[in-house]
Order: sequence, then structure tokens, then C-alpha cells
Amino acid sequence: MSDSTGNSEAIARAFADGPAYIPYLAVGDPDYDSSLAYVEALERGGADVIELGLPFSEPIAEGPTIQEAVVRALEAGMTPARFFEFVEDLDVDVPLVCMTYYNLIYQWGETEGPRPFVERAAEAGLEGFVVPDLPAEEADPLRDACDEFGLDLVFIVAPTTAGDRLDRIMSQVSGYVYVQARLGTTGARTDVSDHTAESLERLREYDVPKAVGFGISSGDHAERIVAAGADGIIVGSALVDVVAEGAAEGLPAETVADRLEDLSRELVAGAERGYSARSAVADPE
Amino acid sequence: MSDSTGNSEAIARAFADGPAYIPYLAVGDPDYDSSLAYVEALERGGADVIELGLPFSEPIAEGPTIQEAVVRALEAGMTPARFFEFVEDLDVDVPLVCMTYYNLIYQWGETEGPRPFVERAAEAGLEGFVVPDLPAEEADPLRDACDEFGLDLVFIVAPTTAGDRLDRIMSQVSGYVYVQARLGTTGARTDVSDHTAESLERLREYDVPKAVGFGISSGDHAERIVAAGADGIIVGSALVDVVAEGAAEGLPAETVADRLEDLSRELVAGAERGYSARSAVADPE
Amino acid sequence: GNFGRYGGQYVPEALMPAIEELTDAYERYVLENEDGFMDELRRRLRDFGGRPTPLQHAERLSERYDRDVYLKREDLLHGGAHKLNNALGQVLLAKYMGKERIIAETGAGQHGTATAMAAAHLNMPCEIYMGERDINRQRPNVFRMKLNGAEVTPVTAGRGTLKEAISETMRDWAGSVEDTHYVIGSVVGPHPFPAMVRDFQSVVSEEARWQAIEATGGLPTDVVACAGGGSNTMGSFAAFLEDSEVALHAVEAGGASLEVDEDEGVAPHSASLYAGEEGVLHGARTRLLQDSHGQIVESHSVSSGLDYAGVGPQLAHLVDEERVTPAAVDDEAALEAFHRLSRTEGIIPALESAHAIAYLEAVAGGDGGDGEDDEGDEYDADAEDDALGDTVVVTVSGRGDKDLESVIEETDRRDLDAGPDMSMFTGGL
Amino acid sequence: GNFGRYGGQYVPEALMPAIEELTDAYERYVLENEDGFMDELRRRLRDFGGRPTPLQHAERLSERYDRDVYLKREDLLHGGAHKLNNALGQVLLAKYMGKERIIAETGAGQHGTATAMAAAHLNMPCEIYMGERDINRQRPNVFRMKLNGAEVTPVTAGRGTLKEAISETMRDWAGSVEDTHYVIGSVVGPHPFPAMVRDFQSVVSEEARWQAIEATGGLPTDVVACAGGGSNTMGSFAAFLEDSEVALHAVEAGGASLEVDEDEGVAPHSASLYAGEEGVLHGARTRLLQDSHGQIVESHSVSSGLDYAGVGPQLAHLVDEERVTPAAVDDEAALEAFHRLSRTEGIIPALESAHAIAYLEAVAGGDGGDGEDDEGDEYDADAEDDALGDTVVVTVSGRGDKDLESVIEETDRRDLDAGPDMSMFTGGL
Repeated sequence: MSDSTGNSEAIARAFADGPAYIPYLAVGDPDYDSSLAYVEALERGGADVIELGLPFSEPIAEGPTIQEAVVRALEAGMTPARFFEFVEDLDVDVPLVCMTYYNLIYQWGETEGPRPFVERAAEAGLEGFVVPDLPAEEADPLRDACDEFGLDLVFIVAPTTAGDRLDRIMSQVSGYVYVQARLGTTGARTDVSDHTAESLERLREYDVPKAVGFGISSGDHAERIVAAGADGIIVGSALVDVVAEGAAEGLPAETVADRLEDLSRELVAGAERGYSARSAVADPE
Repeated sequence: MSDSTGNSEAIARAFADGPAYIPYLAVGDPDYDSSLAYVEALERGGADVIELGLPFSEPIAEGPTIQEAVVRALEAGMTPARFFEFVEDLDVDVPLVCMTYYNLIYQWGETEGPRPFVERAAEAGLEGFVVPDLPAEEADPLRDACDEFGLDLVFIVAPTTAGDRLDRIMSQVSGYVYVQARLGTTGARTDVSDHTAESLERLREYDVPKAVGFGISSGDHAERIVAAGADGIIVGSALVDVVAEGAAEGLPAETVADRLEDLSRELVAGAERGYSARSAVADPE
Repeated sequence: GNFGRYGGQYVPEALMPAIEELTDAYERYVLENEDGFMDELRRRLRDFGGRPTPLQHAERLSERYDRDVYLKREDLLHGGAHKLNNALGQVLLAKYMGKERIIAETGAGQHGTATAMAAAHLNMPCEIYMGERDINRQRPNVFRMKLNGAEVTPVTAGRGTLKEAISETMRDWAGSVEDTHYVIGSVVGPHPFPAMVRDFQSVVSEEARWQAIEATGGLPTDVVACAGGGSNTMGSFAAFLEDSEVALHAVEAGGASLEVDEDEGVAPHSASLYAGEEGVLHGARTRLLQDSHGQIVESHSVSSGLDYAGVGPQLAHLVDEERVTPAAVDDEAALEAFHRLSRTEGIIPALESAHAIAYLEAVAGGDGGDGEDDEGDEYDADAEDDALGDTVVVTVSGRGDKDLESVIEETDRRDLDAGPDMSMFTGGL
Repeated sequence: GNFGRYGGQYVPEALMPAIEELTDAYERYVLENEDGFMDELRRRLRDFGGRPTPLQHAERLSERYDRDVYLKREDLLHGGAHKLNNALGQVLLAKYMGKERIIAETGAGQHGTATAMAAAHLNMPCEIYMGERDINRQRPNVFRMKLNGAEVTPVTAGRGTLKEAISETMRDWAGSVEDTHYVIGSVVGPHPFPAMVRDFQSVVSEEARWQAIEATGGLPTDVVACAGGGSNTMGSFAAFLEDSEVALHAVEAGGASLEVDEDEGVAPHSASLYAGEEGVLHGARTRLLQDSHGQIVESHSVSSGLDYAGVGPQLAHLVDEERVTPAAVDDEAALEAFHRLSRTEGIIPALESAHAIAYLEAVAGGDGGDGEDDEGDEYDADAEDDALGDTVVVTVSGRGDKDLESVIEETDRRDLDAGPDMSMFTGGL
């Protein structure tokens, strides 16, 4: 894989050997300390990059699972400032990407625009951003700030994205492209969409890691997605479900962390099976 | 007093010496037998003419007291046919006038119009009609039938009736004119309207007995009305109140009949006081 | 004051002078436009009322019935029904006559709310008599009247419904005629009310007539309107009376059945044109529902606005003359039509108006449209197919917001297929 | 797609192709009238909707405020509010675009009912997302939508109100963009919605402009409209934007107070123009109500239709440019205005519209009229007397039938003198 499109060397390295496992959790869900333990469990489970959700009050791109995680985190007092402290408190070695909505980025700091937020993110040690409500058309200011501070700006490509739009997005993206596996919002599914192979086919010519997300909840899913050509898998709702269950049942944080680690291992194993299968096909002789 | 305007000699005679007392009751209120006893009590109390109300389902000219009497009588099964039987069953010597609404008169019998009803009324021994929803303009057919069978058709003159309308009514009236003491509907009052003297003044030139009704409930009222020049007093709601009270309290019919007789005596006495006073004024020497 | 054998002035003497005064005012202001009365009324109906209301081509009904169906949209008039045409006319007339107070009776509250609105608009004190039972059933309308500044006086006598409210209003008027005008809500009562209310409502057909000509190049073949007291009916027909080629259909409430229960004094319908007999009620000789003795029976309809034992004398006359064809549509057909118009045209009609819509289904239904309401194919679509011509104007006399509770209750009670799943509403709104 | 610094398309990538397709359709059909789209829309707004709505001279308000007050009567539009102008436009556009399904979100139900009506009229399947709590509070509107054949899907997430319904509708659209059109109910959201909804609503001011010229011989001095999301506001202002001599007043819901409670994440008002700050919400950069971190706070108003944390980006721009003057009117003043218009003009306005009426009282009240609401004479009537000129157009954006329950509760809770004796209604209707 090439790292030529990215600002972050850490992210580029994450895709360097074999499929990347990119888990997501909402930060502060259900509380600050548990959330720290959970994110650290993801690393133990094999995470190559971790997407940290900074909760926003109107998460329009999320499905019900992550929406409820966001509500829990906000009710527990999560704010952008606490989010940066959280990142600083985390004891993990993998690159961290902030996933949030544009208004929080825009409002940070005294001066206008996204630059202060990016500066603070860089200082906290974040390596990139995913901003679901910021299409390429509106992204210039954030992209400029990211370039200034050496962070990646990840864009989402949907099954409906094609032609000029795809070119425009791919000319803006850095780090990796987030390939949306199907239409709709985030959320674990029991099936994996046929769109994935099509989308990866459309993206084949672009020289940037392709991480597929939306609906991946099991090792089998991961296997099929990677076998179809993905450079990485992004998993959010399936992990948030584990956190939600822990919160609902009042389980000890260690138990939940262990489950997150176990599910991560399953996903990583699946992804590796898929990668092997693909290698086998790719090298038929 | 002259009897030249009437068909019924009995009614003419009722006004012949001194003021006439004309009580009203709804027939069949609260039941057939009690109602017979009550009407007979009125005669004992000094009635000169009795107005018998044939209950109609939409008594638009009545106040609440008589409206409720009508409802009681209808619920007890009163019909026009039973009404005529009632008249035939009555053991009284004074002339009887039927007070009802035009639809009942109009619907009786096989042929169209009021004639069959009037024929049956004559056969039962009635001497006249008061029809509150039949103004002079619509009265020709009924007046013709009354003339044919020798019954009187009493008209109501309101405080608002004047000029041409008054002439028209007075040219149609027979028996007596019902002078409405005040605007509004029937109902006992504690005061007697000033309209009465004015109305009697307006009617002075017409040579027909003038009976005043609407609101007379005591001997004092009767006295003042007659003193003002009335040839008779019509009393309804005050008597119906006695019946209603008896029905509500479950009193024996004899008790109620006695009370009706007593109230009648009070009214007659009052009327006679008024008549004496008027005679005194009329003959100052 | 007469229409053939019907009409007249069967009222207590005390009211006659007021009625003569009103007749005079009607002739001068309404018929002769003295002091520009009618000009002012037309202007107010436009600016305050929202006239003209549209004549809308109903696309899916036209398809269903295989002819052009046009809806005269009185549901869009201020207040949500044709009632304001008359209420505004009478309150304005009372003002021209120098009256200082308005009274009216109301059953379900439609005429009361229209009168209260008109009185507020014209700054006239207003008192509305309403049966106590009706008050409890129609609280939103009571509240609207009070918001408009009207006094709402409960009538506790008898059953506490419309007939007692009429009696009570008559009583008030009998005592207050000198400064008070009684706004009668339909083409009923003594002359000049039937003629005057017709004239105030005839704006409906005056508009529909030119709108139909504008839309189709000619007159409609048929006009269909529901009939209770008949103000909507006469309003919808008046301008077409001289057009002998236009068939006029008065659709009454057939209720549950057209039989009368003499013992109970109840007619389970309100079809006085279709099934009533001549008599005298509320000041006029007309067709009405009565028992063999001449006592008025209690009428019934799923639609409170059609629930009246009498009908306008002119309408009775026009039926005798065969200028108007009476028809009756039962409660169930009216409910189905309510749901059909709501679902397929996006118009929630008053239950009154739904009777007129149901008439289309009764005489022209079953062949056109998407057939979603057809039950099997045993219905002989051609049987009465010539009952309606190819261009039908139907008056939507009012909107159905007022009827939502009744529709829930009545649809549920009958287990009708028509309409949406109502399971979440069966306890009421 | 931008209005100065505001506007844009801040939406998930999955929706961008649909938004590009919509932008193209907007430009062709709406702006260029391709295939006669706008002609058909105007015809349907006339025949189905009842346009033009009147511009009525309000006699008693004019007297009270000592200037000519004209009411633009959107309360007379089919459905009872201006909402249909937009809903019908978008559903028709969806039809022209070949879409096969309509979705929309609704809070109190006004936009949902308008969309359901439009979809029924145009025979399009329709699904409305509505928070579960709102469903329980607005059962009549839910029932009306169902009568019109719409599916009403409860949203149980979060508080079960408008914001969750918006999220859920976005989610549906993100998964169904290919055959589904999302009918946004106000001049908010990503381009082209703010421009397109404005264009559909601008019929209000196009009419009001010629009607004012016809009635007075010239342009009004002022136009006053309430502002929530801003569709009524932009509709009322659009045709006057170039008339620099016409002052434009956007009246927002001041709620109980203009302060924000950061701890609770609550603004006790909805005045995003008057008291909000720039940010990005629901697809557009605009002025909105947020805490110091950029989290959107919960807005509040006695009027559910104004209860929104954002506002249309063009309106935000027009305020920045000082072309539009923002103002806030609190709940109590709006309630008093509701009662005043009902009582003195015979028009029961939506609580939204009552805010615009209340603005007259705030800047011109206290000297004219019958003085019945004046409390003593300490009020300095001339203080702000030049805030309004001598000919004021106020848009009555909708009728108040939907608000009767709220009015009872809110009037009673405050012990307001305004309005009728409500003792019989304090338990609700």
C-alpha cells in the first residue's frame, strides 16, 4: 500500500501490512473511565487505527445504536475539551482519528473556523478526522488546517458516489477512504451488502487505502469484506452494542472491556482469513 | 260586555258578569287521572273558562315550566285522540278551550287541513282554540272551520302588536283576545309588566273581552291586572308549578287538587278586588 | 313567503313585528342592495371569508366514476364550512337594521361558531344557546365560540340538544325582539328566513356556475349537495334552478334505516325530503319527520349537521315539482366516502359533505377507479349509470376536522374496512 | 447555494447525489418552468389549495394601532396553514423527478399533515416520521395524516420529538435516496432546500404585493411575519426584498426568556435570529441556538411550529445585511395576541401567527382601539411609534384550531386576563 496520499505516517503504516482493523467507540460512553478502558481494550484486540467519536447533539448520519451512545456520553458530561483530555489520557500506541460533526469543529476556540480545533487535536495527539456531515464541497478550510498540522482528513464514499463527485472526493481525501458498504446510516447488520464489491471496484484506480464500514458485525462479515478487496474494516455499532449491553446490565467495566477485546479478535481473525483468501486468488499459481 | 264577536255563547257568558278567571293546565300532566282531578279542581276554584293544553313536542312559545309539563304529559302517553277522550271524561260545566300548536291540528284526520280536528273538538264539547304558532295571516282555514262548527278562535296580542297588525288580528278574533302581558314566553313572574296597561289602552276601542296572561302568579297580580282594565286573567305556569311540585314530591292527587283550588280562589279573589277598585274609579261619584 | 304549498310564518304573535321588520330589511338591503349592503357583504365574504372558493377537478374520483367530478370547496371558507356565508350576511343585516345584539342556537356547533366569528368580525355582542349535552360533546366548538367573544348559554331542558336550544333561542327572541336579531342557521323557519338564507348561500352556486363554464365550456350535467336543513343544498342549487338541463340531487342522511319507530318517537334517519310528510315546524309548513299524531320525532344521523327533523320549505317544493331529486345515503356509505375522499384526494370532508360524495359511489361506483373498495364483481355497475351525466359538481360543504372523534367511534363500531388502521385511536383523540 | 456566509450543503456523502439531482430538478422545473411545472403547481394551488388567499383589512386592529393593518390570510389555505404551498410544490416536483415515495418528518404535525394531503392529492405513497412523544401530544394530526393514507412512523429514540424525527428521516433518506424524496418543511437544510422552499412559499408575498397595491394604491410600509424555521417569513418577504422602502420584520418566539441554560442544554426560547450564533445544523450554516461547546440546545416556545433551534440561512443573511429586522415576542404576549385577534376580528390564529400580531401590540399598542387591554396609562405609546409605518401587512400563517388545547393550558397556567373565562376548559377539551 502507498502512503503517498496521507499526512499521517502512523495511519499510513497501519495499512502497510495486511488488512487494517479500525474500531469505533463514542468517547465517554457510558462514562469517562470505562470509556478509557474500552478504547484500550480495542488496541489489545488488534486495532490498527481507532476512530474516537466526539459526541454531537444531532448525529444525523448515525443509526440508533450510535445515536444512543452519543446521548449516554453527553449525559455523562462529555464535551470537546474533555474529549481532548481523554485522548491525552489514553494509553494506546495506534493512530487515533476523531469522528465528529462539523459544528463542534467550527465552534472551538476564539477565532472563526476549524483551525483552532485542528491545532488542539494535533496537540492532543490525534492523527486525523472523519466528519460525516462535511462533504468535499465544504471541506477546504478543514483540509487546509489538517494539512497545516499534519493530520489526515478521511472522506466517506457512498454507494451512490460516482463520476465527478468521486474524483472530487478522492482528490481531497487523505489517510484512507471510508467506503460506505451500503446506503443508510451506521448500524450492525446480519448481512453484508453487495454494494461493497461494486464500490471497491469503482475505487480500484485510486491509490489510497480503502476501509469499508457500515454494518460489519462479525468475523464472517470481515472475512467477506476483505476478501472483496478492502484494505481495512471499520466497525462501530457492533462494538457500541457491547458497551450498551454492559451499561444496561450494569456489568463491570473489565467484563465489557474483555468482550470488546474478544469481538475485536474475532473481527481481526476474519479480516485475516479474507486477506489470505484474496492473496490465494490473486496468486493463483 | 258584548258577546257579538264570538261563536260560543258559553264563552261570551263567562265574561258577562265580572272578571273571568281562565286557568290553564297541560292535559295528561303528570298522568291522565290526576289531570282529570286537577282540571275539575280548577272549576271548584272558580274558573270561568279553562284552557286545556294539548301537548306538542316542540312548544316554541312556552317557557320552561310549561315545556316540562308537556314533556311529562307526552311521556305519560298523551295523544290528540286521548285528549278528546279526556275532554269527554271531564265533569265540568265551564267552557273549555283547547290550546295547542298548529301541526297537531293540521295532521288530524284523513283529509287535509284543520277541519277534521275542529269537527272532533266540537263533538267533544270544546268551545274554542288558542294556537300560539298560528298568526292571523295563516289562520283562515282554521277560522273557517271554527265558524262552521261554532267554536271561537282566540288570538294573542303581544306588546309589540300595533297598527295594521292589530286591526287584522282583531278582525279575526272571536271569544276573547289573549293579551300578552309582556314580551317573552309563558312563565310565572314575581312582577307584572307595565306593558299591560298600555296594551289594554291600545285595545280599548275593540269590542271583545280582553283576557290578560303571561306571568300572573298571585292574587295581587290578578288584582292589579284587573284594576288596569282586564276583562279576565289567564293563569298557566303558576298552576303548572303546583302540578310539577306534586309530581316531584309524589304528593297524593287530592293534595295537589286542593292546592290548585286554593290558588284559584286566591286569584279569583284578587281579580274581584281589582274589579271593585276599577268600578270605584269608573264610578267616582 | 310561500313556495307552493310550503313556507309561511307560523310563529308566536310576539315575534311577528320583528319578522315583518326583517322582511322589510331583507327586501330593501338584500334584494335591492340599499345602502350598498350586498356590495359590502360580497367584499367581506371575499376579504374575511376567502371567497371565491375553488371549483376543483377531482382527478381520482373522476377516474373512479368515469366522468368529470368537480368539487365546490366550501370547506375552504373561513370557519371551515359554508355556514359563514349566511351568518355573515345576517349579522351584517342586523347591523344595518340597527340591532345591537345577536342570538343563535347551535347543535353540533357549526352554526354557532360561524355566527360567533361573524359577530366578532362585525363587533356585535353575541349569545349562543346550546344544549347542555351538545356542549359536553362539542367542547372544541364551545371553546372557539368563547374565543370569539360569544356568550355560550347551556340549555338544560329536555334532552339538552338542538331542539331545546331552538326553543330557548325562540324564548330569548320573544322577549328581546326589539334590539336583538336571531340568526337562523338554515333555510328553515318563518319567511323571510328560507328566502334570505338561500340568497346568502346562493353565492356558492353563482360561483360554481361560472367556474364550471370557465373550466368546461358549459354547464354541468348534475349538481349534488347534501341536505339537512338545506342551506348548503339551496346554496348549491339556487343559481342552477333556471337551467333546466342541470339535474339537481339533494342527498339526505339515511342514517341507520329509513323506518320510524313510533313508540320511541325516533326516526333513525334525517331524510325529511325523501321519507318525511307535510307539516308545520319551527315557523314553516314543510316536509318533516313526525309520527301519526303529528308529534315531531327525533331524527338521527352520523352527521350532526344533517340531524334535523325538518327541511327548508323551498326544497320541499322543488322536490314536489320534480326539479330536485331527493336521495338518501346511509351512515355506513357516508363513512366510507369520508375515508375515500380523505385518502384519494387529500381532502378530509365534513361527514355532512361525505353524504354527497357517497351518492356518487351509490349511483356511479364500482366500475371506474382502482377498484380497491370493490367487493367482488357482483355489483352491476351499469344499473343506475344514467343517474348522473358526464360533468358532476359536488359541494364539499365543510371540512371534517370537527368530525374526527365521531369518525373514529363510528368506523370502529362498524368494523368498516374503509379508512386507516385505527387501533391506536379507539379510545378517542 | 450560499447566502453570504450562510447556507451550503453539510450532509452525509450518501445524500449528496440525491441533493445534486434535486438541485438540477429545482433549476429546471422551478426556476425554468420546464414541462410547465410551475404552471401546474400554480393551478393546483388555486384549485386544490384555494389560492389566492385574501389580504384583509383588519378594522379593529387598524383602529387600535392607529394605522392600516392588513392580514394576509394563509390560515385559509387548504390544511389551515401556509405549509401546503411548499408541500404541494415538493411532492409535485418529486413526481416530475420520477420519485415513487415521499418521506417527511414532523414535530407538532403541521408539515406532516400538509405533506400527507399533498401526497394523497398527487397519489404518492407517503411516510411521516414523528417522535413518539409528539404523536401522543398531537393525536388529531396523526389521525389526519393516516386518513390521508400516510404511514406515520413513531420515533422512539431520545426524547421522541422533532429532532429525533429529523434524524430518523435523514436515516431513511440515506438508505432510500434512489426512489424517495424527502420533503423538508422549511427554508432550512442543505441547498437547494432553502432556495426551493422560499420559491414555493413566495406566492404568499407575490399575492400580498399586488393585493396591497390594489387595496391601497401602493406598497405597504411594513411586512410582519413570524419566524421559526422561516418558511412563512421568507414566503411573506420574498417579493418585497427588492422594494427597499418596505420594512421587513421577522418575529421570533421569545418563549419565557431569552437566556440559555447551559447546564440543562436548554434555551427557553426559539429566537435564533435575534439571539443565536453562527453554526452548522441540519445541512446548512446558519444562525442557531447552541451552547458554548457547539452542542445544539433544546429550544422552547408556546408555539410548537416556531420551536426550532435553527433558522433559514437566507433569513440569517438578510438580518446580517439589515434588510430584515429581527424581533422576539414572548409566550405571554403571543397568547394575549391570540385572544385579541380571536375576540376582535373573529379569526382564531395559530400560536405561531399570534407572535406576529403580538409584535403590533409591542411596538404600536396602547393608544388606539378601545383600550380594553390597557392597564392604566403609564405606557408611553409614542416610545416606539416610528417602528412601524402607516400600512402594515401581517401574515396570519395558519389557523389556531390545532392550538386550542395548548391555549387552554398556557392561558390557565399564567392566569392571563386575556381571553374568555376558561374555567370549564381547564381539564382540556
